[in-house]
Amino acid sequence: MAVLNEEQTMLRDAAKSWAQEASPVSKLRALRDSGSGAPFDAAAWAEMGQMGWAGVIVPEDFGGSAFGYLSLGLILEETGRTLTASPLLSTALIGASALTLGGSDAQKAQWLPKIAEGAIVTALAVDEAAHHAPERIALKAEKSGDGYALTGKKTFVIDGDAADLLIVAARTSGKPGETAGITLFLVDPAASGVSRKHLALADSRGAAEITFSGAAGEVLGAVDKGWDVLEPVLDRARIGLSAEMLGSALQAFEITLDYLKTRTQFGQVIGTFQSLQHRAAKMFTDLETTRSCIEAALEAIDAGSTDNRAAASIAKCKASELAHLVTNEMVQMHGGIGMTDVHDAGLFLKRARVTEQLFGGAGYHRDRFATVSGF
Amino acid sequence: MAVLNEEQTMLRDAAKSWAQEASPVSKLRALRDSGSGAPFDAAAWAEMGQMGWAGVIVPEDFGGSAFGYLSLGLILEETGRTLTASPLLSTALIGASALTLGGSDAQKAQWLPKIAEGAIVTALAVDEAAHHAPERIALKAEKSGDGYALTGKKTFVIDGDAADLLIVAARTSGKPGETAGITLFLVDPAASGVSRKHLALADSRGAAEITFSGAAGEVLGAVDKGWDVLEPVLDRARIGLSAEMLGSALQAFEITLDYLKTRTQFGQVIGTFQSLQHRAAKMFTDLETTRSCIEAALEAIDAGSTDNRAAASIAKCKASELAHLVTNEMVQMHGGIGMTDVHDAGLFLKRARVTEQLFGGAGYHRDRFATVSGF
Amino acid sequence: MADFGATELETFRIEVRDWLAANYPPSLNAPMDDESESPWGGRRFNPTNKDAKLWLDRMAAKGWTAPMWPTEYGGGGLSREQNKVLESELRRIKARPALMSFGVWMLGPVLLEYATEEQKQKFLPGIVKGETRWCQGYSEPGAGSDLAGLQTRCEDKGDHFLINGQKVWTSYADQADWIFCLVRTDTGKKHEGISFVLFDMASEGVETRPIKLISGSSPFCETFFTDVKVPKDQLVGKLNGGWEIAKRLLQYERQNISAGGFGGGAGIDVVDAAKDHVGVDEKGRIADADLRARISTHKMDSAAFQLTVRRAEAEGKASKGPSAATSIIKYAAAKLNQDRTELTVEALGLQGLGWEGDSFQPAEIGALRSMLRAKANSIEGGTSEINLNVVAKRVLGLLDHQ
Amino acid sequence: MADFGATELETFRIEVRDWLAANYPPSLNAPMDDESESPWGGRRFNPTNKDAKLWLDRMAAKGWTAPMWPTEYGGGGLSREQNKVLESELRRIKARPALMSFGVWMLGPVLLEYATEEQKQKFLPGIVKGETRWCQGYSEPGAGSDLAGLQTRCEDKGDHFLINGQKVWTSYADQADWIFCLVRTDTGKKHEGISFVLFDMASEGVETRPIKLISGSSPFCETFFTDVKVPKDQLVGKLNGGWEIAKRLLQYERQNISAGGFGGGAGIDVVDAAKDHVGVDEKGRIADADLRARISTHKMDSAAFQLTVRRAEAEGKASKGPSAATSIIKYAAAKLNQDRTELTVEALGLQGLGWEGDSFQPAEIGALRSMLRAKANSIEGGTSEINLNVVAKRVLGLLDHQ
Repeated sequence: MAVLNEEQTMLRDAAKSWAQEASPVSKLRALRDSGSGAPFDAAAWAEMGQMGWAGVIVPEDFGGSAFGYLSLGLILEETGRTLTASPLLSTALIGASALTLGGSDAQKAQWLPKIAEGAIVTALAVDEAAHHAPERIALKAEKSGDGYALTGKKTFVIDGDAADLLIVAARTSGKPGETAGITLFLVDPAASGVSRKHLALADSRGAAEITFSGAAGEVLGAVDKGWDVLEPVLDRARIGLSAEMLGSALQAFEITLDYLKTRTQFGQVIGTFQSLQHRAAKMFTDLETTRSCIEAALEAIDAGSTDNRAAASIAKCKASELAHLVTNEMVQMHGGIGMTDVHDAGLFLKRARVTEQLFGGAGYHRDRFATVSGF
Repeated sequence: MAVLNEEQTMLRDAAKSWAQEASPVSKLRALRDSGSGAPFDAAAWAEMGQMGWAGVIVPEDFGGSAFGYLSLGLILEETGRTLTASPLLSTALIGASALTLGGSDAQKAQWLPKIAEGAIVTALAVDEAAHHAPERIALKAEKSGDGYALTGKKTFVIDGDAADLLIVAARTSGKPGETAGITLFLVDPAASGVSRKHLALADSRGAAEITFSGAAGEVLGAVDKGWDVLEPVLDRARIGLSAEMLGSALQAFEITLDYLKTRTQFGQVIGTFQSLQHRAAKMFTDLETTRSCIEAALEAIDAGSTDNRAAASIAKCKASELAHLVTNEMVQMHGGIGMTDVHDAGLFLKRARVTEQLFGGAGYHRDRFATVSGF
Repeated sequence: MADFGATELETFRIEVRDWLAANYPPSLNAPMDDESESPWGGRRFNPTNKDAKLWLDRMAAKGWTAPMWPTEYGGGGLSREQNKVLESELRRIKARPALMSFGVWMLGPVLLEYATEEQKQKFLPGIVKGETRWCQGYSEPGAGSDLAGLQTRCEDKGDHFLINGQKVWTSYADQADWIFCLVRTDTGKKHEGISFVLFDMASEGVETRPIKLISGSSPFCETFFTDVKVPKDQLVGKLNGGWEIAKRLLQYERQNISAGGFGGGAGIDVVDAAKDHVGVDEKGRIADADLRARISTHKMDSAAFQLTVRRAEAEGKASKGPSAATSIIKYAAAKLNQDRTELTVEALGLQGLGWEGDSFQPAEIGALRSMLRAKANSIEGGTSEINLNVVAKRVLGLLDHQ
Repeated sequence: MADFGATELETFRIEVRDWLAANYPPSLNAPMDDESESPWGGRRFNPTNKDAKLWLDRMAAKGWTAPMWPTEYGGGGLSREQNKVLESELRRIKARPALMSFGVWMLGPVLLEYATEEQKQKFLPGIVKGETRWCQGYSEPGAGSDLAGLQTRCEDKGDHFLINGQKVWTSYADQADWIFCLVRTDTGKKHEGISFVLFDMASEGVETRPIKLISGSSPFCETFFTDVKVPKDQLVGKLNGGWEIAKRLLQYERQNISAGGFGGGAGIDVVDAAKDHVGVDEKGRIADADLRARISTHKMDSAAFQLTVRRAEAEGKASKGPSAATSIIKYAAAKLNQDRTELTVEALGLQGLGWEGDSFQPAEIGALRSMLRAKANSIEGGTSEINLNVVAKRVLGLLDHQ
């Protein structure tokens, strides 16, 4: 755990007790079993908003607390522990980042206060296929009157079905694969020309496929220069998601560790078996080194670092590998009970697999890290 | 172990007792410490020749026994167990394969009987740089009178310093990277225009850098079509080397297993520690599955299979990974004593690292296997 | 069994081929309508396509649902070589299996070895014909890998046994007609207090409750026995001698896994998934080099596994006693299937993480559920940890921790 | 130690910079002529380039060879912040270390904590000045990880101790002036029968024999003690109280590893090796995609390790007690250095497997020998297995096997 100031410690403690008491894993299970298809519990999100969590990185001028990314990461870690479904990542981190980094004064004034109070949900619509590839954007935006009309399809848009505001990466020039020629747009999902379809993913959260047929978009940032905002926003998303994944992995590990300490086989507590001890110690090693990468990345953003590409790729790569390992070990070390739906292991495993892929998996980030490192 | 016929069983048993009694690891150590730079013990090679091992794959018409590749693989495995330095691979397998697959009747009649009786050493000169890349041949062969003159450099030629006959892959047309335009040549290393330099590798065996300056070469096989012989010969080399590596890995494993059964720490035989037990069991798993691949590949050649590319890449990839793992574990499980030069662990580890690279490492063959499998 | 030479085998091959041409229902060439057509047999077997039942009956009449069992119990009486011919001909026409059966795979072999003549006559023909669907009553709640710690009580009540207790992980107990069940007949001993009994799942006092898995399906049940009366002639082998039978049966179960590995080639191939969803470069290589290298490793491991199964079989057949390689097969098979299904999901990207709905192909949803299901491969029928212990101790000769 | 504010620290930085400009011998900017210039100090220190000795003497005079030790024992008396400034200024001019010393890294800190005032006065200044080179007498033949099983006898002979026994893995014993040594003073107990003594390696009855390693070098010795007389005032701490001191010293040893990991950035960088020997594609990527992915993983692990060291330090400094992260550092450092050196050798191809001769660059031969040397990283100073046991038991609270 990073060295925290008093503010951060209080925030972390508040997040921990709220998550454990008001939003345990059973809440996600109930949401899933309700069959409502709701991507998160609206009442819980309202509580998070009241506690000020939606405005943690929003500048004070726009109603936020400007505590910074490390602070937001602490909350994401704690809500990650209990697999809390909420638009904290999509809105409080991604939406707030995109508007802060790319928005005009007017756009900031219009949207950031709403984000800060938890009044709206935002969603970033980037990918158009099953694998993360933000530079392969094909969705077209064409001049139409004094605005733009968007045509094309986005998929796996996290919280896309609940969003009140879409931030859409579209192509205004160039061709898929090029980073130049991408422009970000604000789109009202209720406007004509936008249709949304819920995607039921394994993690029981909300994702959507969104079709745009000449939908009106308002430019966010500079035309054709969207990459200059999109890439830093994606890096923040990767780092924030990694913090959430760290929390989930830590919780999965601790549940497993408890099981190792209580379950007996052949007259022995299974945690006394050395092969399991060493596997647990290696997981702990990965947890600690991954934490260091994530916290350092969050701190770097707060310190004003402008190029967080390498830090984000390290964080997301290691978080993905960690999530994969720990959830597999969680099931294996629990044995049969871990295979049953009544146990939480499956929920941790399914959420892990989805988060591993979101914003690029371990392989994607190994490649990206090498590229940004010049090899 | 494959199901053997009587002939093969006798051959295997003979190889085992000869290697254990006449050629233990201490022989390699003595060869190394002699400082002579000799790549192998000439007297031992003479004994191998007398036992008929040099002619195991040579057709009967040319003085061999034509027992086949599985039989030769059994001998290589047994000599691999004791790290026996000999030209068995370079001559009895590679030289005999190249002449059998590519030679004219006259060339076969001239060389195969000599190979079969162990009277000569042959060496295949392929690579020109530190990484195996047989299609990147640049060494030039140009028409000169009624023959060819070779100009260029080969390196890491196994047994190249002791060879009486060189089989040289040269370029007669096309450019490095193309498989067409390669031609194989027989070259007398004592002829003018050939100079050799010994390369002292970590495994204390013989390898040479060979410079050709207009050296005379006799075409083996068809001009520009050398790849059609070279690739199958290399695949046989890879499979044969894998058999040797399997033997070395098996011996390293068994020495380590013995140590686990006798060494005590904290009042316990260390082989009772479950984490070491599981690591040993995983090594055993890799040994068994690797053995299956190698034996199947040897049997496939004997059965007349013409395309052994995938089989060779599987065998060499898995043998390389196995050698790497087992020798690392050998040192680690032995602790400090395994780090000392008086223990054999270092000899197994150094030989492993060289053989891992020869004819392509694990990464090379992962790539090649995928390519030949169509992905 | 006759020892056929090559010519006789070819004659047999032609007979099989002709018979299949005449008897394999053409309607079965289509994909299954639904799960009901999975030919598990038994009282409840009622496939949508009735030809699935016809095919079972025709094969059973030849004894080819248990091809190598003796003809006196309804089996096919084929030699090993003939059976290979039969299997290859069935593969050639891509025939659906006529019968899937724990009776054939697990129970039958131990009955042939341990049962009385009366028991063989009573139970084996029903297995061959697919009339009786069997389930396995081994695991108990909380016992996990320590199978011999089982607690289900079986008391001798003079003219019958009385069984009380609870089993778990009973495959398809809610679908089965009969159960082969390990029970405790002596509470004073551990391994020597276990017996092997058979009884009807329709007996009074038997209750089953399906267990929902993380994959969403419920192939297993919790099974409860309350004062279940069992005739004494349904004890197999000696009283308190069930542990030997239990272990032998587990060997058959593992051999069954050896034959095909877990999961086999079912579902989307990982290479196809990668080519479709990741794309290929100008040389036809999977565009993601990192993923390609890992798929290559997996495909090699898969080949190595198949070659090891084949080698172990050949070595076993060469009568050198069971090959040491067999000891690693269950462990390797589990890891292989887990790698395969994980790689497939990864290659599909988020499209491989759909739970339900028409945005996902059934094969894509199947890939996810197979990956989740495969997590049990290293737990069921002996955990990988137990398998590694066994290799370390029995094969490598390492000692128990003191 | 003074608590400097930012301005004071900047003043200090300027002082250091000026002093270095005046005192760092320019000839040391060249690469070392030979191994003799490695500044281990001691009686035998006789570098080819005499400026190496001059640099040691100048730094020692400031106490900056042990910057944070108290000035009364010759140390620099610097605060943690000042020390960081000093280190950063030394890095800035790429200064060679003035002194490499087990005395500074390991012995000194425990003397400061456990020694008598007389002992501190006697031994610490010699360490700071690099006059006395120390070696560590811990491991014994056959003991391996079970350090406390040591057998070297130390008998109380009234006016002196008499030491008989054998040590092994004594780093540079053949070069050292004095030894800090664990000895058995009570044979009836294990941990409570160990004492910590210091003595001169020139004492009668001390013999050293270098051990040749698989890497070809001999940094360690076997060390034999036959009736070695040791004055009783050279016992540190209490009689039979040496185990506590031994453990504390190991902590300093591990912290020392924490600071830099094994091997550090020495030698050929793996990326450079790969670019030179494997080549790059049209986008500047290492042409072997498989190797590139593994190098990428390693470089990320390396970054993660450095960040973890930094975090553990920050957490420790924030006085929350030692960070749990410190427990994994030795294990992670060993693995990292082994990965780094193996990847470098692999990237060099067969050029990285040259043992000697002018066909190979010294750096290439060095890469091979570093790889071989690195195998010991997971053995020396506590094996990785022991480290994992410690994490499992002390940090994770798992119990010993019964």
